[in-house]
Amino acid sequence: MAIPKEHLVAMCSTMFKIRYFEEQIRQIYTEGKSPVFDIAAGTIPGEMHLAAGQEPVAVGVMPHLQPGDAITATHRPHHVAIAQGVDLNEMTAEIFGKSTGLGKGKGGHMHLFSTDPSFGCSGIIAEGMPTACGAGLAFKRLGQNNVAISFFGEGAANQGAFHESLNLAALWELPVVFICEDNAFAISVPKTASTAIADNSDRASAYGIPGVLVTDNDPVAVYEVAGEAIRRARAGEGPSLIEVKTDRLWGHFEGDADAYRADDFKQAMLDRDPIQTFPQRLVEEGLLTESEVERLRAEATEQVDAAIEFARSSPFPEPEDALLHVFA
Amino acid sequence: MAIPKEHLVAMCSTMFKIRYFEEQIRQIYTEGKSPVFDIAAGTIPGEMHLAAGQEPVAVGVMPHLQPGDAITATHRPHHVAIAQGVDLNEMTAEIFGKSTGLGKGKGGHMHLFSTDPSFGCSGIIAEGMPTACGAGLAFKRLGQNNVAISFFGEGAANQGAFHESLNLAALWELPVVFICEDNAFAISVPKTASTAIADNSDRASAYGIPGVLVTDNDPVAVYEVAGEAIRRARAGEGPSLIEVKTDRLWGHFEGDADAYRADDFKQAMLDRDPIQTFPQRLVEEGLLTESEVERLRAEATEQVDAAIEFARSSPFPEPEDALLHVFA
Amino acid sequence: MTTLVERKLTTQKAIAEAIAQEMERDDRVLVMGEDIGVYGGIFGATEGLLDRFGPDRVIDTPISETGFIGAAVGAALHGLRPIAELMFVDFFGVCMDQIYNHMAKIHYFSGGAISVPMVLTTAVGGGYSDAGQHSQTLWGTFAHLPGMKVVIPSNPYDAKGLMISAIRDDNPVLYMFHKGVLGLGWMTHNPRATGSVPEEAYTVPLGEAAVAREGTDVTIATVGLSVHRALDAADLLAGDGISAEVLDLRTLVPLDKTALADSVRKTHRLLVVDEDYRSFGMTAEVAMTAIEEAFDHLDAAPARLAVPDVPIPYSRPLEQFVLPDPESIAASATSLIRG
Amino acid sequence: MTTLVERKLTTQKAIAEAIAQEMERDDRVLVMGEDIGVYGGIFGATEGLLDRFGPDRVIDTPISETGFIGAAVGAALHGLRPIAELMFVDFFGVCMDQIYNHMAKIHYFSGGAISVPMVLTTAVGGGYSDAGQHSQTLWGTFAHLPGMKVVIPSNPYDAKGLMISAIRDDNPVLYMFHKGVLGLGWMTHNPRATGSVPEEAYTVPLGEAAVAREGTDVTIATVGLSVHRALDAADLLAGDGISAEVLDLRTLVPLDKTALADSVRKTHRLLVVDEDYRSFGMTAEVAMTAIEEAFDHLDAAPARLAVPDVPIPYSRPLEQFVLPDPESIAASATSLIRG
Ligand SMILES: Cc1ncc(C[n+]2csc(CCOP(=O)(O)OP(=O)(O)O)c2C)c(N)n1
Ligand SMILES: Cc1ncc(C[n+]2csc(CCOP(=O)(O)OP(=O)(O)O)c2C)c(N)n1
Ligand SMILES: [Mg+2]
Ligand SMILES: [Mg+2]
Repeated sequence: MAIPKEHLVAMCSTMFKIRYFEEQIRQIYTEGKSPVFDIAAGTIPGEMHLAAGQEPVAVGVMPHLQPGDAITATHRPHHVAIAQGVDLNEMTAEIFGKSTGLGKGKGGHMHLFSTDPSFGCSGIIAEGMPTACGAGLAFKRLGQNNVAISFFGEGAANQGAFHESLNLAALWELPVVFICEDNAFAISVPKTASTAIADNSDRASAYGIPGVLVTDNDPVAVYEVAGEAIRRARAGEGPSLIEVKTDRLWGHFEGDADAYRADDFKQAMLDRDPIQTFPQRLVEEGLLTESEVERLRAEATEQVDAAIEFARSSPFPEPEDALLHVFA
Repeated sequence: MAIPKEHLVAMCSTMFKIRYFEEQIRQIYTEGKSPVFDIAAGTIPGEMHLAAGQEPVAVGVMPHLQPGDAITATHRPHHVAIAQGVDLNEMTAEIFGKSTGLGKGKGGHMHLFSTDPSFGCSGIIAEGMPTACGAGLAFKRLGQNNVAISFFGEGAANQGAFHESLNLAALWELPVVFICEDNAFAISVPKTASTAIADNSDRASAYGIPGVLVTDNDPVAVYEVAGEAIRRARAGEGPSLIEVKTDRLWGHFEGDADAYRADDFKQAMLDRDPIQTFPQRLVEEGLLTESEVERLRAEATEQVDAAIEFARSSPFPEPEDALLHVFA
Repeated sequence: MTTLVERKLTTQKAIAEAIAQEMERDDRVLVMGEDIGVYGGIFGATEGLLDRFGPDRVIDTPISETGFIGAAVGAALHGLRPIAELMFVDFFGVCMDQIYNHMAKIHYFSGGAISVPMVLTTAVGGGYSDAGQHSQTLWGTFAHLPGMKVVIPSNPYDAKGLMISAIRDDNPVLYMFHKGVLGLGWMTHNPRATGSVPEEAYTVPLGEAAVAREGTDVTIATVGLSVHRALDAADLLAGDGISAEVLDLRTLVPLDKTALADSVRKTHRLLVVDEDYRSFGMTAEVAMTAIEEAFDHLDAAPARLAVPDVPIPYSRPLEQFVLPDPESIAASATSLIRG
Repeated sequence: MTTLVERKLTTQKAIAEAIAQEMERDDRVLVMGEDIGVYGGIFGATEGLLDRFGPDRVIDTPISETGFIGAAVGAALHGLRPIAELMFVDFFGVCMDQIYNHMAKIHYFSGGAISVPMVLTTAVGGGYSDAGQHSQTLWGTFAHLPGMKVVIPSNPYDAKGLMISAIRDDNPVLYMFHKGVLGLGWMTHNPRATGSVPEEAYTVPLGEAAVAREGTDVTIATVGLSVHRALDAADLLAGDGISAEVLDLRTLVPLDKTALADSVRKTHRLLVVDEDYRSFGMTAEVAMTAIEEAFDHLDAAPARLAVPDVPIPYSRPLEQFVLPDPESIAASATSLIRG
């Protein structure tokens, strides 16, 4: 492992931050929703897609990013946004629907937009991919040495926008890296019922670009593959497609009974949970001590708690503000 | 060549019919459009996409069809419709906008629909592909031993619907054959400026289905490849993707100055025009005599002339009929 | 007063039952869409169907709306009568071509020779903070484009009868169910989402509005969850001495102009309420229709209340501000009457 | 009376000139779309640009509308000011999600923090037998959905000024040019498609209607080619002693309510003419707006004339029957006035 220690530490600490964040949101999401669950009620209403288990995909990419790089993510965006360093206070406040949020409460958890770092997401499957191409086009045209990273689920790989985006990026040799988070399910539909082939990375050949499969839900494996793809993109060698086999530990959205996934499938995921295995490995390999791990965990907790406190104590927008910001 | 003689003869005679039809339409299209060209004027107004040069793709498929098989085609549909045996009188009358037309004058040349044989086309790029999947689904569900053939241009292969359709057909093992007519141009945009790889047949691997390239604009080559794909589909072995390198001899639509294609490119097409080379070859191989070829040509001419006469002498629909047929 | 114990169902169960009965009756009916199998539909419209009819007729699809809705069109052209589900209407942008250029136009293009007997079901509406890509109604968008019927049930009885009519119709029918009228356990409780539903199959004709509440002073015309809001508003108005008639349009295409005109001839005043965007949508169309059909009977210009022309915002106070509610409906009706 | 020789351009050349001048002025402007390079745009809107600005700024695309319009959105978010061309508006169904859920909403989702400065150009309209998938106007569809301005020039002068405004606007602007107003050599000759256009750059503000002809008896409000039809109708009406005012709305979003109300206050009668489908579209919206803004000044209910709710048919007699023309406009105006 020729990975600089600070990258390993950063990945580990970011994983802690993501997981703790998702756990907190999961908890807070239930506030005001009992004894009767009502999706419209509580501190955080609406749909909530959490990414616990998918941290490695996000944190493995992060150490390779440079200022000005752009990311587009999906309906399940928190892990990616946190890894990229989107302002945690503003992001959390947005999820709480507060006026201090990234979108002043207008966007919500599926519509987090930030300019610095450049982050965007969408609730429409695969539709973040074309905008990533556009970011890449702008970088190329403006002579910026930046890359755009597009995250999407394996379910998205059967949507037309996937195909159009891959072809466009390959054709125009855009600095874009496409990262498919394959958690084997699109809501209840298993990949075997949606995708005619086993691995989306094999679809790269339809565009003449590199396609790489990462079979382990492991930050280091992602780090290595993403590093090479980002290097290529930054060097003007064009886009790449990466598929990472990852795990969605919880339901598709909060409140999902998750009855469509077998118990042993779910148990197997818990058994290999990277939030346990990755720090363990760093300790085993002597890169971190147990107490350093605990410190990282504590720091992560502290930042997330502060962000949640910021969100909680922020005011709601004024109702009439709904009418603002349709046009610039 | 283990091809039954009657198939070769049928292919040849159908090619004559198609070419003569397209030539006649081309001629008639100019009626009422001089001295000043006005797309709205004349016997046949509107856009007109002719398929001269692409006959081999259509006729090579035809001998393998059985009653009940379905075809979807594109904005450039005549060659395919004629090869399938769509009623020539009604089709021609539709192109003339007459009440005796397939669609009583409502559809026009990009919207030819027939039930027996089952033919449909669309003016929207790649959007005939999903409906072909649906035909295949119906055949499968209803236990009909039929196949659906979807024709589309190489330009269509970069549209989302291509990807979704191929994946769906492969996933559900539908009896569908996808045939890409690669004439190297989408209006003025060369394939090299639209498609990240050289051959769309290579995209079949993204769906785990056979992909075959036919490099010659030759009915026999198409016949062989299409025969195997249709056999597979009919046998329940799933879909195939075929790309045929073919030639669009004329402009994208009538009136197109065609300035974007080099003179030598255009000359090379004329030099290898299958309407010359194919009958020649049949004569050389002793399968047809010169006089038999002439008889086929004459028969084709006669049928097309009769259809045009039918169309010319048919009445226009009553203006108020525009209000009919929105709902059944 | 009836002594029969009437069977009560939620709108969601009424829809699922209608589909099941038609699948039972007609082998050509099948259902396709995302999560409509094991999951039973995100909003339960296909609950129980997989178990009963198996995976050949209850088909989970990839997230390929153009692909599978187009496949439904193709299947409808070749002897089946498919029901395709677009999970949220908000996603129409990825597959609209199949819907409006193919599903809705092929019958016309063919000069009436070919029909496209299919139902496209879709969930609409907001009010639960699902933000700007999961909360729209968009029925105005579809009703504007020719060739598809547009059905919007507001209660369990209609939901079943309209669904059976839709499936039996030889035309493409867009069946838009508002999430708020379904009676889902995980949505805000809505007593009007449960009601008496006969067990046997029955139809509610497409193109007939229903008077949801009779009144004499003002007609409140609307669809979907806003029918419930209007009924609540009518209660408020009654307390204020105003007798409001609530007209549930039930289908926007065909639009029941007769019922609208009849109601307006009685009340002489019209308020059109809509959960779709205000401009270039339902409110102006219904208001103008009333003007065209019954101008001389109107004592005032029709009024309209709809979502202002802004995307649906996420945060609760913002979203509640843009949606019509009983109070704002009552206020609009009052000012229409009292000036 | 001026002695200056004024420069005449067709609308098509005025559009291409506007784009060229803005590309000259602002390096961030680029154009992308199908056949917009060597071909110069199927309708000539990008004529000459490839030679002048090269393939880095004039980019022919694959037939991937979701891909390249989405790329334009992404580029607009990252410092460019793209112009993307959707060849015919009829194709919106393959890419609407990028248009209405992304281009039009990102500014709102970001609470105003991020803007999407881009122009989406598209050809609209029929009348030349291009049938049901190549002849629609569909502006009602776009104007119904929040977050994008909708611009529809009817003449060369406006076309240039509106295009320059659109490019300089920090919002997404949908710029819809009717094929019939472009002055293309291969379309039916239209004298109004050629007119004086200043050489230097100038703007026509978005959101201001123009009185195309003054009159006192009736206001005919419309857009695009129907402005020309209305002007011809006004000639016919003048012969019949009726003085018609023709109001060219020019943009549907923003809609110039003031100009509409002003005109109606003068004429007391309104006829709205539209080449889009009649129901749930522009005619009802403009009519209701007039009612809301100037009810007391109306001597009669507003009337509307639009494409009936049928797909655009191919055959000439059928298509001519469904499109508004000077005669049908004059007849509608006459019956509005004389009953
Ligand atoms: C175009 C579109 N179709 C359907 C949906 C509904 N939907 C939301 S998430 C989801 C599953 C996505 O699966 P995947 O891409 O694998 O991402 P994951 O949820 O597993 O992270 C679906 C179908 C949508 N948002 N957009
Ligand atoms: C979705 C869509 N985009 C663009 C067009 C405009 N258009 C019509 S034909 C054509 C080129 C098609 O090229 P190809 O698929 O190669 O078919 P060919 O014309 O060569 O037969 C284009 C871009 C369209 N009809 N539909
Ligand atoms: Mg997934
Ligand atoms: Mg081609």
